[in-house]
Amino acid sequence: MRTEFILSAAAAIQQAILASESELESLDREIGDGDHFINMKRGSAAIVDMRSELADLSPDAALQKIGMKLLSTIGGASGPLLASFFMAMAKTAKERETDSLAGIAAAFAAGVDAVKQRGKADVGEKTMLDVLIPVANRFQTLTATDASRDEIFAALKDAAQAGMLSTRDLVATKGRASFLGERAIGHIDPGAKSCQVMIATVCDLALDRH
Amino acid sequence: MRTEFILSAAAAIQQAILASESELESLDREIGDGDHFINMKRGSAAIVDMRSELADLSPDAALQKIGMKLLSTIGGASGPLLASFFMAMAKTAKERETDSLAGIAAAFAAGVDAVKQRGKADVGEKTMLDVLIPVANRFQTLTATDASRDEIFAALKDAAQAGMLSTRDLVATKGRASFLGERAIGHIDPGAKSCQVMIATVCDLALDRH
Amino acid sequence: MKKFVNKVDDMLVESLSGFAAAHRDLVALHLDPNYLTRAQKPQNKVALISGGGSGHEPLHAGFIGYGMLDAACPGHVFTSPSPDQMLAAAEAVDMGKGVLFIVKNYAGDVMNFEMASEMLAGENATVLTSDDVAVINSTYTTGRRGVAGTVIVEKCVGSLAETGADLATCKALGDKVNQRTGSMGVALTSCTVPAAGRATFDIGDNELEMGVGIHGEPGRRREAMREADAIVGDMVAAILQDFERSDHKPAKGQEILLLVNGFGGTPLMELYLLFNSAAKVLEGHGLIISRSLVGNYVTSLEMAGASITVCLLDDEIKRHWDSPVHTPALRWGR
Amino acid sequence: MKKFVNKVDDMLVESLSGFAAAHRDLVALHLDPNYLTRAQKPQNKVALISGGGSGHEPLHAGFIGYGMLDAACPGHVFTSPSPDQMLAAAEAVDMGKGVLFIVKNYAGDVMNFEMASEMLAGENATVLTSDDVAVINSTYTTGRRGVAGTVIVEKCVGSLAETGADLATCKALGDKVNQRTGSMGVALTSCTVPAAGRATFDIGDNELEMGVGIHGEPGRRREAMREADAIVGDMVAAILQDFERSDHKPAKGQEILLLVNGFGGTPLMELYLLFNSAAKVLEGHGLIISRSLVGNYVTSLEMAGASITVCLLDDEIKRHWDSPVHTPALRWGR
Ligand SMILES: Nc1ncnc2c1ncn2[C@@H]1O[C@H](COP(=O)(O)OP(=O)(O)O)[C@@H](O)[C@H]1O
Ligand SMILES: Nc1ncnc2c1ncn2[C@@H]1O[C@H](COP(=O)(O)OP(=O)(O)O)[C@@H](O)[C@H]1O
Ligand SMILES: [Mg+2]
Ligand SMILES: [Mg+2]
Ligand SMILES: [Mg+2]
Ligand SMILES: [Mg+2]
Repeated sequence: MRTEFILSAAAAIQQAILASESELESLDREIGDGDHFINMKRGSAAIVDMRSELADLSPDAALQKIGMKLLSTIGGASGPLLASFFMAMAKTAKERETDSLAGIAAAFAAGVDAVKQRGKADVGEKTMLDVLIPVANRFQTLTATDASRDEIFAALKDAAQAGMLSTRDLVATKGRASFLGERAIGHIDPGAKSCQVMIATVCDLALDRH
Repeated sequence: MRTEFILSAAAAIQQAILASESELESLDREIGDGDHFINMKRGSAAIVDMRSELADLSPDAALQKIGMKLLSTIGGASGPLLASFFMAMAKTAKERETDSLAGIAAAFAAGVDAVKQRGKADVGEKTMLDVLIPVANRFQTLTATDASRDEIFAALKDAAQAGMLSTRDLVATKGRASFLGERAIGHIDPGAKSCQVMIATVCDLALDRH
Repeated sequence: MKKFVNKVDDMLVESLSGFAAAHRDLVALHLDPNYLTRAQKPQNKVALISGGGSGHEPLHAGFIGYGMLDAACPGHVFTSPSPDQMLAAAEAVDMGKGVLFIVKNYAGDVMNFEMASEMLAGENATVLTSDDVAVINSTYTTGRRGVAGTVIVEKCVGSLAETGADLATCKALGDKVNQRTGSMGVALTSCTVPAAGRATFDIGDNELEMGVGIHGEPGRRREAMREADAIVGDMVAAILQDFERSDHKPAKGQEILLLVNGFGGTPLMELYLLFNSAAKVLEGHGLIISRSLVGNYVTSLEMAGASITVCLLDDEIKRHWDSPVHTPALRWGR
Repeated sequence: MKKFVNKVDDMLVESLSGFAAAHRDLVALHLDPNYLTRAQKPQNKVALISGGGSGHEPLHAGFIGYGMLDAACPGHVFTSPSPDQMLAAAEAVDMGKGVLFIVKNYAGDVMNFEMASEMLAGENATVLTSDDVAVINSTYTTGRRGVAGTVIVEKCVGSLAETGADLATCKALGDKVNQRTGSMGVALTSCTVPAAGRATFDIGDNELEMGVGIHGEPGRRREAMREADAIVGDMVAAILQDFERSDHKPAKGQEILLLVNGFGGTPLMELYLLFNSAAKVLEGHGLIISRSLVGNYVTSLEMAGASITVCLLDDEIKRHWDSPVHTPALRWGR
């Protein structure tokens, strides 16, 4: 993983979030408080704005800085969760190599673990973790096989998509949608959707760069 | 004038006010505060409700009681004005005969004078006085001629109608519509309208009773 | 219309009953005729009575108590109360030093209080408040409307009355505060009178009513919605222009009380934003904001909108503004 | 969307600036990271810090001052503030006796305050408020939301902290008040988050949302509009049922604090009507309303609606509720 890729990913994510405005907004309006798009927009803009500060950093330092920045700009539930993700990923990236996809997968998994801890949540609770956990698992599994780069990223996109869709039929037990009980059924979780969008965007970028 | 007629008039006025709901309401919404219909409805209902108390009174005593009742039930601008009208009319009715139309016309004129004094207003200020003053004048003039009863009441209806319509093109200098300046032009004054409705109702009743 | 109401006809009395129950340490409710007094009757002071149509809460009943009113007469929503209420209230609170009526300048209020004043045996006087600069003053019309500045008048005269000042002195202070106070309001939405059941006026999604009255009366003009600073700029300009035409043009360094008053449906967040904007403009004119009040004090039911009020302070007004007050809606110093 | 705003992105800071200017005797604003503190730093007491998304004004900044909070951290509208704000606030107000965070129980607020707490060098603890009975409690979910009862927690703990009590004692009182407090809200209209520019939820002209959250989150159910007594009956029943399931079932004669809280767009007249209605139901259950508060304290921007909060008093809570408080939005006794 190179810092340059991180910066390109940040720019692409910002565009992808902006392109998902109406979907993210209406999902959080339906089962949350309607601010998830605004939060994600503010966060991704803040990262793109610090592009020049990040450019000269090592990938792990850049990830750490991104985490800190998200922590102080997003707020809400997604702020500390995404911040925890990046800071944990940074920590692993610093400790071990992330030149191989396996190394990146391990860092990603560490990030997801941090989200689980911070959110005291797991798969099946109708949160972003319903996307993050299956993707992390698939990423680690596939990088341990001889699957091609293309196969891996395509599979991650599929996993993200499936995870996102899986939240539709769940009752939420964490986050704001948990207050809704049965009424949350039939609605996709906004955080799951934004994570799926971000993961798909990064996968596409990685496939392009091939 | 007999108390029985006063009671019939009160009942007929209540019906006529109720039938004018949408017009009175929208006029006061346009150039006032929208409560004129409600005020008139409350006032006329209160009089009809005290019908049994009034039945045994002399006409002047009944008019006085009606005035007092309106004073404490209508409120707003129309309350003290209509109350002053009835109380002054009662006073004149007590002092002189009201068996002749000329006597009634004099009592009516005294009532209108009281409204002028209470409202510190005159004709041309876009108020109920633009109906009351011409009607009072016409009433006194005609009862001094040999015009027939039918002619007189028909003429009073016309005068009320003309007076009411005359308010449309006026700028208000009294009452709530005065705050509007030029913007009041094009709208009929709600108090003028309700007075016209009441006068027309009483005239119709008088013509019927003929 | 969606409102918390049982029967519309019972609304006023149920609301007054709730008010009296929630503040039973401060106020007492009397029904039929309806008026409210302090829970404990003070002694040997001029009795201050205000009143007006309901729907402007906390005005007036919310200002009953030490340092402000002795009684308030609530009319139906947006409809002046009637003289029997004022007479009963006056009888209940007169302490032998006379009664001062504080009345917002509307034809209905003026005439009803006037009749009460005429019928009242005891000594009495009236202060008419007329701070709304939206209506250009003119001698042959009804004159300006009384709006949010009424709170400042009630507070200052209330303070003075508490010192035992006589009726004429109290009236004089009320008139002075009124003359030194100007207000301007703007509405973004209409209110709905419960008994009417529909909005008092129609207003587009991108319109505002500049100079609106507190009953939803139309104002100076209907305008396109603009940013807050532009709206505030026009409101403050109207107030300052009005002062310019008066006997007390404010000099640079003049201390003022700035009141940003919500009409009921505007979030506090926006009221403070308006305060921020107004303060900047006024300070730009060399005025010094030495006292401030922000909140919903003279409302128009649930109307979205706000008014800006500027009172030109002097030592006397400042002293009476600062003195202790203990009412349901305004309290400090005790 | 019609709001008093210049640029939506500047709205929060402009509003905070206006708030700080209007109350400069009481509060000081610090920007970037954003937090507010008392104008004068007290000494030798536990520092109370609250915070949360903006749009609930006067909560929390309106409760900074003697007898209540030491600092507040405002997030974007309806969005939890971030840990850097809490850290800066804690650094500014810690007097060496530790910091108590008072946090409404929402995933976002909890996680952000939790991270601040972990990062903070000094001694600190957290009281989570969770008085909203609309959400049936359950151990494996996020639990109940913190709503209007938060004001009572902040007031009582604020009073205790002022006496010099230590951190653990302050936390214990906060937890106790929270446990003895239940709230239920109902919305008649939605609010509009300025940055979103459209209503958070759609609701019909004849519908209400029973159990709504203070961010416009859906509640227990969408219902047909009914008369106030019927709505209040259900709200109070929900609160009492919740107490029945708890460790402190109220006995007949139990004294309570009854808070009727407006969400921002409901006229005071209706809030008092709700108070009247709720008081009757509660007294019918043998409870004694010995303290009351009616007004807009924990709002949802301009949402029309209200919540009812019942706090089961004991001598300790009563004493701390009654003690002097001097903040922009709550003031008595000094
Ligand atoms: N405890 C949790 N664990 C994991 N994810 C969570 C948790 N709570 C909330 N989320 C995620 O956060 C998303 C909401 O984010 P956002 O709208 O930005 O914050 P908020 O809910 O504070 O308004 C939810 O859709 C969900 O995916
Ligand atoms: N000074 C006045 N003299 C005569 N009539 C007046 C005066 N002021 C108001 N009116 C009449 O009262 C009517 C309004 O009555 P109403 O709506 O019941 O009271 P309010 O204006 O207090 O709401 C006006 O349409 C006008 O005809
Ligand atoms: Mg959200
Ligand atoms: Mg009217
Ligand atoms: Mg009226
Ligand atoms: Mg949020």
